Amino acid sequence: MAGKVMAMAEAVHRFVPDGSTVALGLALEPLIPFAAGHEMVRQGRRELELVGPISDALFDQLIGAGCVRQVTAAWVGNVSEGLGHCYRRACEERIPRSLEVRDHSNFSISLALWAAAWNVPSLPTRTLLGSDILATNPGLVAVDGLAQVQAVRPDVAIVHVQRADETGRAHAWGPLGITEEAGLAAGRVIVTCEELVAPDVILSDPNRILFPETKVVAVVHQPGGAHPSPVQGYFKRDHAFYRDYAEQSRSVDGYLAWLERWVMGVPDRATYLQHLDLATLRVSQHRMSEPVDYGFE
Amino acid sequence: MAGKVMAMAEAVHRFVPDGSTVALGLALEPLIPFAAGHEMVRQGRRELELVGPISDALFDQLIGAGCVRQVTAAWVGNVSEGLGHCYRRACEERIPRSLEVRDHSNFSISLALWAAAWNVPSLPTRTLLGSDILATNPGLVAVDGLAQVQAVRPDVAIVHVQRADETGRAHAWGPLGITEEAGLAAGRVIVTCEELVAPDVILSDPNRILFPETKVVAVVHQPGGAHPSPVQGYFKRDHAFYRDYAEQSRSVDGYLAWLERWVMGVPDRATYLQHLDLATLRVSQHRMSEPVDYGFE
Amino acid sequence: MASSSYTPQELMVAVAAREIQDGDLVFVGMRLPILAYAVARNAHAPSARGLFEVGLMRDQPAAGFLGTMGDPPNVVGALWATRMSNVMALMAQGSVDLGFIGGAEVDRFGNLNTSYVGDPAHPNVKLPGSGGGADIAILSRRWVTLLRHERRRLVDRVSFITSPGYGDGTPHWRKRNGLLGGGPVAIITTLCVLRFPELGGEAYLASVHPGHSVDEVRAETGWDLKPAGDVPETPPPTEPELTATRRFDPEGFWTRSA
Amino acid sequence: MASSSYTPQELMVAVAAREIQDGDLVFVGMRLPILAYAVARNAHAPSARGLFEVGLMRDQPAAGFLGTMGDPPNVVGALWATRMSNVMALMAQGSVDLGFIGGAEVDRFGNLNTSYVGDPAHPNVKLPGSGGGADIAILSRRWVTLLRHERRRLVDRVSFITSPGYGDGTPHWRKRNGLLGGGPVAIITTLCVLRFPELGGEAYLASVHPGHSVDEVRAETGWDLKPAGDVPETPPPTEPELTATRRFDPEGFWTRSA
Repeated sequence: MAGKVMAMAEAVHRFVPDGSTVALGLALEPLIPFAAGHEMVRQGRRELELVGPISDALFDQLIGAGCVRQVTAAWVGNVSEGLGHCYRRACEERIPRSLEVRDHSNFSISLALWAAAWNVPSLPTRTLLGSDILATNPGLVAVDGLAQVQAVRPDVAIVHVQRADETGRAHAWGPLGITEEAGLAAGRVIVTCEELVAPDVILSDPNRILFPETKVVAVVHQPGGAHPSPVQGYFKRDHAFYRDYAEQSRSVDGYLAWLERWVMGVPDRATYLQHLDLATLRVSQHRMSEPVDYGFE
Repeated sequence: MAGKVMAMAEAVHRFVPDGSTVALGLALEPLIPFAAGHEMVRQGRRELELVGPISDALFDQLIGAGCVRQVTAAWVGNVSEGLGHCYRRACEERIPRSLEVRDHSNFSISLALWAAAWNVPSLPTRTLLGSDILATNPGLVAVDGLAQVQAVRPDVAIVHVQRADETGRAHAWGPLGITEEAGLAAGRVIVTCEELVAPDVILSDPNRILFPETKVVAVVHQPGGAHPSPVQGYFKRDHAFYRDYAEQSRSVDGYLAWLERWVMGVPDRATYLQHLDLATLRVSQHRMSEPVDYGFE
Repeated sequence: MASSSYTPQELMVAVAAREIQDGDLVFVGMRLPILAYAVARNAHAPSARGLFEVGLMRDQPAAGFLGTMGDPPNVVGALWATRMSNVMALMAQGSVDLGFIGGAEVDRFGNLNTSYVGDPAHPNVKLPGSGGGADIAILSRRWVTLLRHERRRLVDRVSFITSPGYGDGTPHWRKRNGLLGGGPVAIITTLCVLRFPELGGEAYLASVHPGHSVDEVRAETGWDLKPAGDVPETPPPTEPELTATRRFDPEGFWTRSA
Repeated sequence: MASSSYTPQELMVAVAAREIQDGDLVFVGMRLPILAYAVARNAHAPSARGLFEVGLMRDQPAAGFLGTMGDPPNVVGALWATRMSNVMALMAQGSVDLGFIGGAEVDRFGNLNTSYVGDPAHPNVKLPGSGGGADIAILSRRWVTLLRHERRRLVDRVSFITSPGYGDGTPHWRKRNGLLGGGPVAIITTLCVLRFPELGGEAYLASVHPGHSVDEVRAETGWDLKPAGDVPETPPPTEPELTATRRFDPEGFWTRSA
């Protein structure tokens, strides 16, 4: 088996070509793979189709950088601050380019991914009835008193997790949102992780493994790769960083200055982290789970 | 909140009335709630509708005891031994009574429960196409090149788990089969457990909690309650016991003698366990999972 | 017990908390409703549970400040950490008693728009979208929205229904269109509380917050808002309500910003 | 390297193991195929992975005897312990290269009956049912069945298709009926190996096990079984194959019973 462990630049270069449909931010507010997103910006990725439930600032950043052709999501903005200014500019003024939006609700984007995971054209649901989302998204149809949600099949899902091994078997904990169905629906999965651990650690608890390793094509050891989003047991959410981004991104110039400082002007995530006060962001009080016994003899 | 912790006899008496649709054996071969099933027999439960994926001998025992009107399942027998003799007699000779069978595949019974969990009339799938299961089960319909699997909504799901707390928050590990969708689909859940533990133990790992506690109506502390099926970390599978049951149940008289010895002739599971060589069945070599850190500050 | 000094957001939190009944399963959402759940749980609704679409169930407020529902303090002590689709399953089964939805624009029939102002193909304003809003509006048994009271936000009819209330206001619109839940029961604004008739339909003015008048409210509302007889004053937050609010938002992140 | 002393089941395990190609994702199922996976993994298919509908993926055989796929030794070292529906998702996506299905009755077109002998409403024999058999037959890329060779088990046409092979044997029957996977490639019996033409259709006699003859096989088969030219002898199990089989079934639970 060819090695899956690689640098972020290589993972994005090899597995996120222009035009890819990319699922990101699948656990909602936590575990957002910002480092992977920033690498896409640095590599000048174009014509991406982004898929996610809500996006807490990362979609906004990618849209502002001109990487994105289409968004399929339930919500795009900045969760603690409100509007996504780049998203607004793209939709309202086509700055830096026009954007196609496929609106979903949180439930329906989950079902769209379950449809792809189970390889059926669509799944029915009672949500969306009476909503204009159903009337305007061509991937949603009302039939016989139910909404039919067409499958959404990402080319690649990118997930940030607490720990993984070299084959891509990943442990994540805390709320998982639509992570599991996105990974199963995607053609391939890129795992970025706080800790790259020995297989024994992961295999000691197979119930916590997110995806089959056969889906995972790249494993990137990227501590802090989810900042400013939180990572249970590792990092708090950096509320001030989100606020700062919201304020600066109100104008195009402000956004570009922000992008230069935090993305284009840094070669990688390790350098980015040097600009932060990591000590205040790190979780220092541990709360360990009670182990379980997998014994068999 | 009224207390949920109770004896098996009370749980079955209160929450499994005659005519109930009962989901059992949801993790397939492990964690089968035999103790709960035997209590149903002792209480003379009648007109039950059983729901499960495969059933490793428990459905056969309940059918032989005359408790069952209908079976909705993918497979009924004795996994390591083959045929279910009581099941055969009921279907072929109406002994002790006639039985209605709704055939499924493993995938389709899972989908039938997901349909109920999501409260939709049916879910589509690519399985069952070309199978006579699709032609003979009225809960399955071919539409537009897909099979539509109608929702199956158990009144009660009974699960055996390794540990639970007094509110019914349960940790189970090892393969889970269709446990999760059955619990969500069911009107209520009875949890039987090897260990009744403090809430702190369960809440130390909320990702491992199977169901919302709001579904759980009874918690029965029943060590050994899954014998002869295996319980990861606690009990091996008792292959010889399955073989013995298969042999004895070939005849009605043999089955009734078996039932008298292991079910009708014992008042409860504790007494049943006294007749076993528990020392050889118990898991003695522990293999603990690596803890994870839920810290936040 | 009423306090003389509180912000409009603190009053909204208290009013929202009072919508939570003891024993309710509450789809909490974000921002002020997170505080409302904490206040209710510490006061009149000790057995209310909170459900969060990120994939969490709780029976008590988190031990730390929450900037979002997915923040790590919300996971510690959770009764269930799971997938979103499982949380949505409970709501699709009709198990969620009350939901909260943040609104950008609401109309006289309780329909919310959080998607587009103007033509969706060429919007004047692109709002963030539904999130779980449409799901809550359609599937929860009853729901409440909170928003800043401005004439441009309380409109006669929204141009885009993200989260349906009572649709076009005709009788049984929700039932005719197959919507599972009962619909909105209150709109809590910075000036007042609007409510709906038992069977749904058009919102009426139910109470006005201290320091504001019926005339002011009507002037700031984009339709001919009907008062329900003599409009009472909204009871201000009690000291326990304020204490709880400030315990869970110690920096005033949600309740003391502009 | 062939051993002179082995049981029919040990030969079937060896033949089944040879169906597994290196790198395959194998839907393993129960009984002899569990041993076949172990043998293949230890011989020519070191990177074959096993998938179990109970909710497991593995890349090596379990360290202890398995009476069922859900036995605790199968969980230790598993690469994924999950829900059945997730395992089925992989198969529905076409990711399963090879599946094994245990058969009670098979017909000339490879259709399996594990449900009813006689009228389903009043069966002469009620068999256990599909389990995952129908799912494997329909969704895996190719599949193999194993059964005891008896005239009543290898029939012209099964009366009930639990797990479809090539249906009525007409060209493209599977495609016309929307079946995702490619269909059966071999029937391994206690007497011989049957195979199918490249595009499916009617099974032919591909090899006869040592000690048996074409005539015997044809006499024990319920249709006019065609041999493929000169029928070779099935290569007997090699010593490594037998050693591996006996390591994973030390008591002969699966391979030395009647």
